[in-house]
Amino acid sequence: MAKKMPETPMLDELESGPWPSFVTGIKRLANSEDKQYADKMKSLLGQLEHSYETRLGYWKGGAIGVRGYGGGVIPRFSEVADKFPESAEFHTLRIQSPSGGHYDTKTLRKLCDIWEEHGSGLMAMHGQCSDIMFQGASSAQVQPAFDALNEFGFDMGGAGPALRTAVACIGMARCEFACYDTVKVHRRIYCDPEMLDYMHRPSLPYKFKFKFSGCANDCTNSVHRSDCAVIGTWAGDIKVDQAEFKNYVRTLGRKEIIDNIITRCPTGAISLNDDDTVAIDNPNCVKCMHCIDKLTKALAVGDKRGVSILIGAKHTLKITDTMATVVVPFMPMETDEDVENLYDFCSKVFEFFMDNALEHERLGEVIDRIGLPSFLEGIGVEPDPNMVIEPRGNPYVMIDDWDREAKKWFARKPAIRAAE
Amino acid sequence: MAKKMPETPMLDELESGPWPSFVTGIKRLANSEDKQYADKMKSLLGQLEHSYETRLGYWKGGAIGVRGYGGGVIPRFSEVADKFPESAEFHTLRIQSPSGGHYDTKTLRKLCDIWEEHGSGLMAMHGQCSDIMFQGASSAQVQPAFDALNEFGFDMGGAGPALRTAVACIGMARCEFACYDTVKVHRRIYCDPEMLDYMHRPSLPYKFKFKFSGCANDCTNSVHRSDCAVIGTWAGDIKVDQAEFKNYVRTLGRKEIIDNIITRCPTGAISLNDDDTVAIDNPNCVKCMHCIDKLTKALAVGDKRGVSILIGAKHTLKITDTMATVVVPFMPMETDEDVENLYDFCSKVFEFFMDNALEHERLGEVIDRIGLPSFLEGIGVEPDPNMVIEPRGNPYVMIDDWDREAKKWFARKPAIRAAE
Amino acid sequence: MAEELRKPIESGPPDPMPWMHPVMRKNYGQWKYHDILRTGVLVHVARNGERVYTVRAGTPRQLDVYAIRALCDIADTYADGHVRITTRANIEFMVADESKVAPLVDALNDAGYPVGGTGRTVGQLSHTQGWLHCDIPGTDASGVVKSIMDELYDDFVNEKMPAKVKIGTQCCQLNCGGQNDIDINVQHTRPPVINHELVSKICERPTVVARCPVAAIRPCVVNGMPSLEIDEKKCMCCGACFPPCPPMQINHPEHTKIAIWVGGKNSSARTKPDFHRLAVANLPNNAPRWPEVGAAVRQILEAYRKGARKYERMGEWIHRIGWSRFFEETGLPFTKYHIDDWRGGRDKLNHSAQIRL
Amino acid sequence: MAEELRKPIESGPPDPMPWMHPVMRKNYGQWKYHDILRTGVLVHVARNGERVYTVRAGTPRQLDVYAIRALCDIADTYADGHVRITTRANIEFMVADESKVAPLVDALNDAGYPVGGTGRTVGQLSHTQGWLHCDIPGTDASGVVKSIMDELYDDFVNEKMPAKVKIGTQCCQLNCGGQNDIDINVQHTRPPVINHELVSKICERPTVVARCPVAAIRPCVVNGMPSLEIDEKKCMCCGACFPPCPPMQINHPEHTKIAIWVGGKNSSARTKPDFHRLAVANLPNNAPRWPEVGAAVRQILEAYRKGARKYERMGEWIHRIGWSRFFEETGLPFTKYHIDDWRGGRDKLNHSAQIRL
Ligand code: SRM
Ligand code: SRM
Ligand code: SRM
Ligand code: SRM
Ligand code: SF4
Ligand code: SF4
Ligand code: SF4
Ligand code: SF4
Ligand code: SF4
Ligand code: SF4
Ligand code: SF4
Ligand code: SF4
Repeated sequence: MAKKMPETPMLDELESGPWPSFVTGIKRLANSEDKQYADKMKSLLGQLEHSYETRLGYWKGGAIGVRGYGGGVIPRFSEVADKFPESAEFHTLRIQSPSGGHYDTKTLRKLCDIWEEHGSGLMAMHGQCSDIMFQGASSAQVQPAFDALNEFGFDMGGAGPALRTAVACIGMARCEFACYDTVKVHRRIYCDPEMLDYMHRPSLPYKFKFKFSGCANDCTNSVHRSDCAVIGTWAGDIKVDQAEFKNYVRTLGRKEIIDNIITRCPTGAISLNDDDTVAIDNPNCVKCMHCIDKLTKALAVGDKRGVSILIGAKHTLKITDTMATVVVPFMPMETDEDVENLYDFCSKVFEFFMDNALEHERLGEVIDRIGLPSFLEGIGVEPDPNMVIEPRGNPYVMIDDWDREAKKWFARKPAIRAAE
Repeated sequence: MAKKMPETPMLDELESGPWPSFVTGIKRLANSEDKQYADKMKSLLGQLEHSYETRLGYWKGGAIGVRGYGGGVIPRFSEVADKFPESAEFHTLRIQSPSGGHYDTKTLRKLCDIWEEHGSGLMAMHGQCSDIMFQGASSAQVQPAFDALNEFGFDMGGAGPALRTAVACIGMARCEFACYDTVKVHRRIYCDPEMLDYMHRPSLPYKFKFKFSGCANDCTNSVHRSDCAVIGTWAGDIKVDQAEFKNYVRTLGRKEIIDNIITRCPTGAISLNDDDTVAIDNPNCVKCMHCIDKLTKALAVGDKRGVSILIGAKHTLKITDTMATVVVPFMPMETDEDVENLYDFCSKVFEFFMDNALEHERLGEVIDRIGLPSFLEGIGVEPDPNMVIEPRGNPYVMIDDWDREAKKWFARKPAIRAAE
Repeated sequence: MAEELRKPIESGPPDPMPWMHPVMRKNYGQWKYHDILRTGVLVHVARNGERVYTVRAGTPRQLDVYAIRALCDIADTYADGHVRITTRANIEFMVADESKVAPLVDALNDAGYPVGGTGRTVGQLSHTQGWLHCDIPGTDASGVVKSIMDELYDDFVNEKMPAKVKIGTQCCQLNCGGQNDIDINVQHTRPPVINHELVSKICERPTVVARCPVAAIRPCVVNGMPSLEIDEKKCMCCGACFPPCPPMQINHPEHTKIAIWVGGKNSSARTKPDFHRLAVANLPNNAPRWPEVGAAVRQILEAYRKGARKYERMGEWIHRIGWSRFFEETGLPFTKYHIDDWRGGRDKLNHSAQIRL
Repeated sequence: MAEELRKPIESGPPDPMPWMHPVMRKNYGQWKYHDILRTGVLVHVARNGERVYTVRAGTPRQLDVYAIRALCDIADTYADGHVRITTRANIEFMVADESKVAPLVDALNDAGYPVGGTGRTVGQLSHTQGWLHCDIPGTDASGVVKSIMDELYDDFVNEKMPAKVKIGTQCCQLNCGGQNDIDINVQHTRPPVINHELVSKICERPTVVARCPVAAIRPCVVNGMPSLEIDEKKCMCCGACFPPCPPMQINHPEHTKIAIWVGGKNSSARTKPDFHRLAVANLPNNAPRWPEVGAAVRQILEAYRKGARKYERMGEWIHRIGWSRFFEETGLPFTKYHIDDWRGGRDKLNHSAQIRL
C-alpha cells in the first residue's frame, strides 16, 4: 500500500531548465517503491514543498551519534512531523571523502549500495568541507549505516567543537603547479590518532578546519575558509624556459603578453626584454602564480618548495568575515622530516587553541582579541615582516623591551635568509 | 646693569652646521641690550639650556587673553621661574597670516617693529596652521601687542575649542593647477562674522580646522590635518595639448613617459598612442594630478572646476590618526553663488558639530562613533559611492528602509550626472 | 552481541592512490603543463609526454544513487572507470586516450549533465543545505543553485567571461558557501521575534547572549519565566542569535530577503584575496525560482563581461573602474546601507581626493 | 580710558592682494606651466607669456626680528620687495626679471640661508614648539629640526631624491607636525607616574579619565585625597593623558625615546594619501644633536634613494618592494612591536599567499 506522492507544484518548477535537477533525483528515490526509503522521500518532498510555500525551514537539531564517537552526525528532527511523518528523522552522516576527491566506480557503487540499504539514497558529493554527506538516515539507521561505511574503509568526519574534515586540492595527481604533496600532508595530519581524537570526540573550544592548497591559486579556498590554511609556495627563482616564452610572444603577440601578463604582476617583478625573452626580479616576486598560471609551458614554480601557513579564517559570526593571516611565511615541505615539522607546528597551534580560546571562539577570533604578537608568542614563532601588509600606524604600544626584541631580530636574520 | 648671558654649552652646539640656527637668532635678541626683551631672552636661553640638560620641558599653561576675545593666546608660565625669572611669563599670540602667505617688506618690517616694542622679538613664520606666532609676551604685553597688530590689520587666530586658523595654498597667485580661488574662498569663510565668532569666542565642542588646497596635490596637507579639507578638482576631461605632448615624448623619450607617467596612473586611465599622442579615459581618471603635474605644458586641469570636500581629519589622540573622508565629491566653485553654497554647507557642518559632538571630541571622532551614514543624514547630504573605497563587507546592518533609499538614488541619479 | 560492541576504525580520509586514474598515479608530481581543449575538457601533459584528459561535468551535488550509478556507467563505458569530485562539487572523468573524449562528452550531455566549468566560465554555484536539511535557513540552497544555474547554463558550458567567475549561495548569513566573485546571501530585515515560551524550555541562554555581536540581547523575565529580550535599536539583524537559540525567530516569509555581494576572491593570483562587498539587498525570497535574484546576477555578470579586461576577476574589475561606475554599469542603487558603519568601517571610506568625476 | 575699551577689529586673515608681487596679481588664475630652473628656483609662465621667478630659501622658522629685517633687506635689494611664507615655513622671493635670480641666490647664500627645497629634494622639516614653548613636549622641536637639517643640508640644496621627501618632527605623540614620508616622533616607554599631590589641586580629572584611549586611568583616593591611578597592564604609553593633566608625568629623561615612522603621504597624486608606519623606535632622546636619530633618518633615506624609482614617494617605494625588503635595505630590526594589535589591527596583517621569498 504505497504512500501517495505529494503534490509539489512549486518543486516541480525546479525540474524544468537545462541544469540537472535535484528534485528529479529525489523523486526517483520517492518513486522507488521497492526501497525502504521510498515513503520517507515522499514525505521529504512534502515537507520541502511546504517550506517553499511558507518560506520557512522546519528542521531542528538534537543529539544523535554513533558508538565510540562524539560527533559527525547532524541530527535533524522535523518540526512538522505531524504532517510529514516518514521523514520525521532525517539525519546526515558526514563521511570523509578520499583525499583529493578520487574514486573508482567500484567504490562509488559500493557506497550507493550501502546507502540504499541503510539510508535514503540521497548523498551530497561533497559538502563544503569535502565530506560525503549521507543525508536522511532515521535514528535507527545511523549506526548500521556508519558500520557498513566504516568497514568499507570510510571514516566519520567532523561536526561540533571539533577538528573538521579537511580538503586537499588535486595537487600532484594532475596539477603542474603543486608545490607540495597536498594528499600526503593532508593524510599525515588527518590519519594521526591524536588528531582523529580531536575530530571524533569534540573537545575543542570550537570548530577547527584545515585546507590544503598546492599553490597560491588556492583551489580549496583555504584563505577564507580554514583556521589553518596550508598553501604551497617556493623560495627563490621561477623556472624559465626562454624558448617557450618567446614562442608565447610569437603566437599570442606582444600586446597580449604586456597587457595581460606583464602589467598584471602585483609587484612589477616581471618584464619583457627587447628580444622577447622574459626578465624576472625574483626577490620581488610574491609567488602570486599569475604569470605561471597563464604561461604554463614557459614558466614554472621554483625548485625549493614548501608551504606558507595562514591562520584564522572564518565567516560572519561575531567579528565578521576574517581572512587567514600569514603565521609561517615559509616552511620547506619536501622531505618526510619537513612533514613532521608541520605536524609539530600544528600540535602547538592546537595546544594554544585549547588553552586560550573561549567557548565557541574560533582561532581567528582569539587572534583578533589578543593580537597577533601574543599569538606568535604563544606558539613560539618569531615575528616577521611578511606577516603584515604594513607595520602599526598608531603609537598605542608599550615598547618596554625593544632592545631585547631588536637583538632577537638581528640574531635570527641570517637564519631567515638561509631557510629560504 | 645688563644681566649676564647664561652658559649654554649644549645650545651652542646648535650654532654649528650649515642650516641657519634659531639659537643664533635668540642670542641676537638676548644681546640687544638696548631692547626691553634682552634679559627675558637671556633667561629664556637659560631655561632652554636647562631643558636640554635635563631632557624635560618646564612650561605650564594658564589663562591669558585679550579684551573681547576668548582665545588665541597660548599662555606659558615657567615652572622654573625661580632659576629663570625674566622669562617667567612667555605667552604666544597666534595671529592670522595673510591668506596664501604673501607679504611685502614694508608690512613685515612693521610687524617686527611692533613685536620689538611689545614682545620678545621672536616670531615663528608660520605655525602649522599658518598663524604668525608672536612668542614671548609677558602678561602685561599681551594686550598692547595685540592692539598694535590689530590696528595694523592683523587679527587673532584660533586656540582652544574654537574655529582654528586656516591655511590656503598659493593657488591662483602662481600655480597653474589651482582649480579654485583658494584665497577668495578662505577669506569668504574666515572673514565672516559668524565664523570669526566661532574663532574668537571658543564655544565649539572642540577645535575645528579648515585647509584650502587648490588641487589634489594638497600642498596644505589638508587630508591629514583638517576637520574640513576643501580640495580643488574638476569634472570631465583633462585638457590636452597634443603637440606639446609629442614634444615631451620626443625630448624625454618614450621609456621615460611609459615608466614614469603612463604606468603610474592609479586607474590605468592614461595611455600612449602609437603616434606618440596621448589618450585619456577621462571617466576613469580620478583627478590624481600626477600626469598633469609632470607634463605641465601638455596637460591641464579641465574647465568645469570645483572642489571635493573631505571631513574629519585629526591626529593621534584617542582614536589614532584619522584621515579626512569624502563628504562632497564635487561642488562647483567658479561663481560667487558657488562660494555661498560652500558657506552654507559649512554652516550645516558647524551646526551638526555643535549639536552632536561630545566635549573634546573632534568631528572625525564623531563620525567614527556614529558612522558616516548618520553624519550624512545629519547634514542633509545623500550617500554617494565616491564616498567609499568599497561598500560594506559585513551584513551587520538593518536595511529596513531599503526601498525608499533605493528610490531616492534613482531619483537623484540624473541630478548627479548633470552637476558634474 | 560482539557486533554491538564494534569499535569504529579511526582511519581518517581514505588513501586515494588505489582509486586514482593510473596515468595520474604514474605521473604523480611529474606534470609539466596543461591546456583547455574545449570548455570542460582539460589536457595535462607530463614531463615524459604522457597525457591525461579530464572532462568536467556539473551535477546537482545532492545526488540520488540512481544518478551516481548512471554516472558510473558512463565512466565505465566511455572513460577509464575513474572519476573525482572537485572542490566545487563538479564531477571529473579522466581518460588517457584522446579519442574517448568526444564520445564521453556526448554521453554526459545525453544524460543531462552539462560539460563545462573550466577556464573563463561561470563555475558551479557553491552549494549549501537550505530548507532541505539545515535547521536555520532563511532560504533554500539546492533550489537557488538550480534556478541560477539554469539562468547561467550558457556561461558554464561556454568560455565567455573575462576570467573565472565563482558564485556562492548562502541560505543564511553564516556563509557556509564561501566568499566568491558573487555571493548570494540571506539578509534579515527585522530583529528576531522571541518565542518566550520556547526560551524557557531551553538552556542555551548565556550562549546566545554572548553570541550577539552588538550586545543587543538581554536576559529578562516574562510571565515569571526567565526569557530574553532584544534591544531593537542595537540589533542589526545579523542572524547570529538564531543558530544557538531557535526561539529567536528571525526568519520570516516576507521580511527575510536576499542580498547579493560581489568582489570576493580566494586566490592570491595578481591581487590579494578579497572579501565580497554589498551590491544589492532587499531582493524577494521568491521561491521556487528566485527570478529577481537571477536577474540581478545576470545584470552584474553582463556589466562585468562587457567591462572587464581579460583575466580580471569581478573584484579586480570593480576596483579598476571604481564603485561609482559599478553602480552605474549595473544599474543598481547605492544607498546609505552600503556605507560600512560597523567596527573599523572608517577604513572603507574614501580618504583621498581621488574621485571619478 | 577710551583706549582701554578698544574693541578688537574682527578682520580675519588679511587680504594678500595688496602685498602680492605685481606679476602674480596681474596673472592671477592665468598661469600656464612652470619649470624648475635649478634647485630652489622656479619659473612660472602665464598664458600671456609673462614670467615670475621664485627663489625658495630655508629658515629656522623661529625668526628673530633681526633675521626678518635682513631677509627684507635682501628682498628690497635683490628682489622686488615681495616675499611669501610657504605652507612648510620656507621663505620665497619673487622676481619678474630673470637676471635678478643669480644675485638673489648669492645674497641669500651669503647671509646663511640655503636655497633649495623644490622638486625632488628633502624639504624643510616641519616644525613644532618643543621645549621652547610647549607645555607637554617629550623633546625639543627647533633643535631637532636644526640638527637633522644640518645632516640633510645637501639634500635640501640639491635635487638628489627620487621624489619630494617631506619629513616631520613631533615633540610628542600628538603630532602637531604632520604625517610625512618620514616622521620623527616621541615614544614613551613607561606608563605615566602620577604626582598625587598635584592631582588633588586640579580640576580636570573627569577629562583625563575620558581621554585615555584604553580606559587605563581610574579615579582613586590617596592619603584621603581624590587622585588617579593607572592600570599599567592596560596603559600603552600613548601620552594622551599628559596634555590635559600635568600631574600625569609621562616624560622622563631616560625613558622618553624617539621613534621614526615612514611612508606618510598627503597628496592624492598617483597613490592615495597614506599614514606613516612604525620604522624604528627606542632611539635615545639625545640632545643637543640627536645623532642616533639623524643616522637612522640617513639610513632610511639612503635605502630610499638607491631603491626607489623616479617620482616614487617613500611610501610608494616601500609598498612596491614590500616591508620585508624595507627592513633589509635599511638594516632596521623588525619586532613584535611593529605588528599592529590595536583596534582594527587585523586589517594590517598579510591575509594572502603573496610573500617575498
Ligand atoms: C579541479 C580543481 C581543484 C580540485 O582539487 O578539485 C581546480 C583545478 C584547476 N585550477 Fe583551480 N580548481 C578548482 C577550484 C578552484 C577554486 C575554488 C573554488 O572554485 O571554489 C579557486 C579559487 C577561486 C577564488 O579565487 O575565489 C581556484 C582558483 C584557480 C586559479 C586562480 C584564478 C584567478 O585568476 O584568480 C587558477 C589559475 C588560472 O585559472 O589560471 C586555477 C587553475 C587551476 C588549474 C588550471 C590547475 C591545473 O593546472 O590543473 C586546474 C584547471 C582549472 C580550470 O578549471 O580551468 N585555479 N580553483 C577545482 C575545480 C572546481 C570546479 O569544479 O569548478
Ligand atoms: C554542510 C555544510 C554546508 C554544505 O551543504 O556543504 C554546512 C552546514 C552547516 N553549517 Fe557551516 N557548513 C558547511 C561548511 C561551512 C563553511 C565552509 C567551509 O568550511 O569551507 C563555513 C565557512 C567557514 C567557517 O568555518 O567559518 C561554514 C560556516 C558556518 C558557521 C559560521 C562560523 C563562524 O564562526 O562565522 C556556522 C555557525 C556556527 O558555527 O555556529 C555554521 C553552521 C552550520 C550548521 C551546522 C548549522 C547550525 O549551526 O546548526 C549547518 C548544518 C547543515 C545541515 O543540516 O547539514 N557553518 N560552514 C558544510 C559542511 C559540509 C562538510 O562537512 O563537508
Ligand atoms: C609653495 C608650496 C605651496 C604654498 O602655498 O606654500 C608648494 C608649491 C608647489 N607644489 Fe606643493 N607646495 C608646497 C607644499 C606641498 C605639500 C605640503 C608640505 O610640504 O607640507 C605637499 C604634500 C606633501 C605630501 O604628500 O605629504 C605638496 C605636494 C605637491 C605635489 C605632490 C607630490 C607627490 O608626488 O606626492 C606636487 C606635484 C609635483 O611635485 O609634481 C606639488 C607641486 C607644487 C608646485 C609645482 C605647484 C606649482 O605648479 O606651482 C609648486 C612648486 C613645487 C616645488 O617645490 O617643487 N606639490 N606640496 C608649498 C611649499 C612647501 C615648502 O616650502 O617646501
Ligand atoms: C603651535 C603648533 C605647533 C607649531 O609649532 O606649529 C601647535 C602647538 C600645540 N598643539 Fe597642536 N599645534 C599646531 C598644529 C597642530 C596640528 C597641525 C595642523 O593643524 O595642521 C595638529 C594635527 C592635526 C589635528 O588638528 O589633529 C595638531 C594636533 C594637536 C593635538 C592632537 C589633536 C588630536 O585630536 O589628536 C593636540 C592635543 C589636543 O588637542 O588636546 C594639540 C595641542 C597643542 C598644544 C596646544 C599643546 C597643549 O595641548 O597644551 C600646543 C601648544 C604649543 C605652544 O606652546 O605653542 N595639537 N596641532 C601648531 C599651531 C600653529 C598655528 O596656530 O599656526
Ligand atoms: S591549488 Fe594550485 S596546486 Fe592545487 S589544484 Fe589548484 S592550481 Fe593546482
Ligand atoms: S608569480 Fe606573480 S608576483 Fe611572481 S613574477 Fe609572476 S606575476 Fe609577478
Ligand atoms: S595644492 Fe595644487 S593648486 Fe595649490 S599650490 Fe599645490 S599644486 Fe598648486
Ligand atoms: S590625473 Fe591621475 S588619474 Fe587622471 S589620467 Fe592623470 S595620472 Fe591618471
Ligand atoms: S548557510 Fe546557514 S542555512 Fe545554509 S547550510 Fe550554512 S548554516 Fe545552514
Ligand atoms: S540578530 Fe544579530 S544583532 Fe540582532 S539580536 Fe540577534 S545576534 Fe544580536
Ligand atoms: S607635538 Fe606635542 S609637544 Fe610638540 S608642539 Fe605639538 S603638542 Fe606640543
Ligand atoms: S599614557 Fe595613554 S594609555 Fe597610558 S594612561 Fe595615559 S592616556 Fe591612558
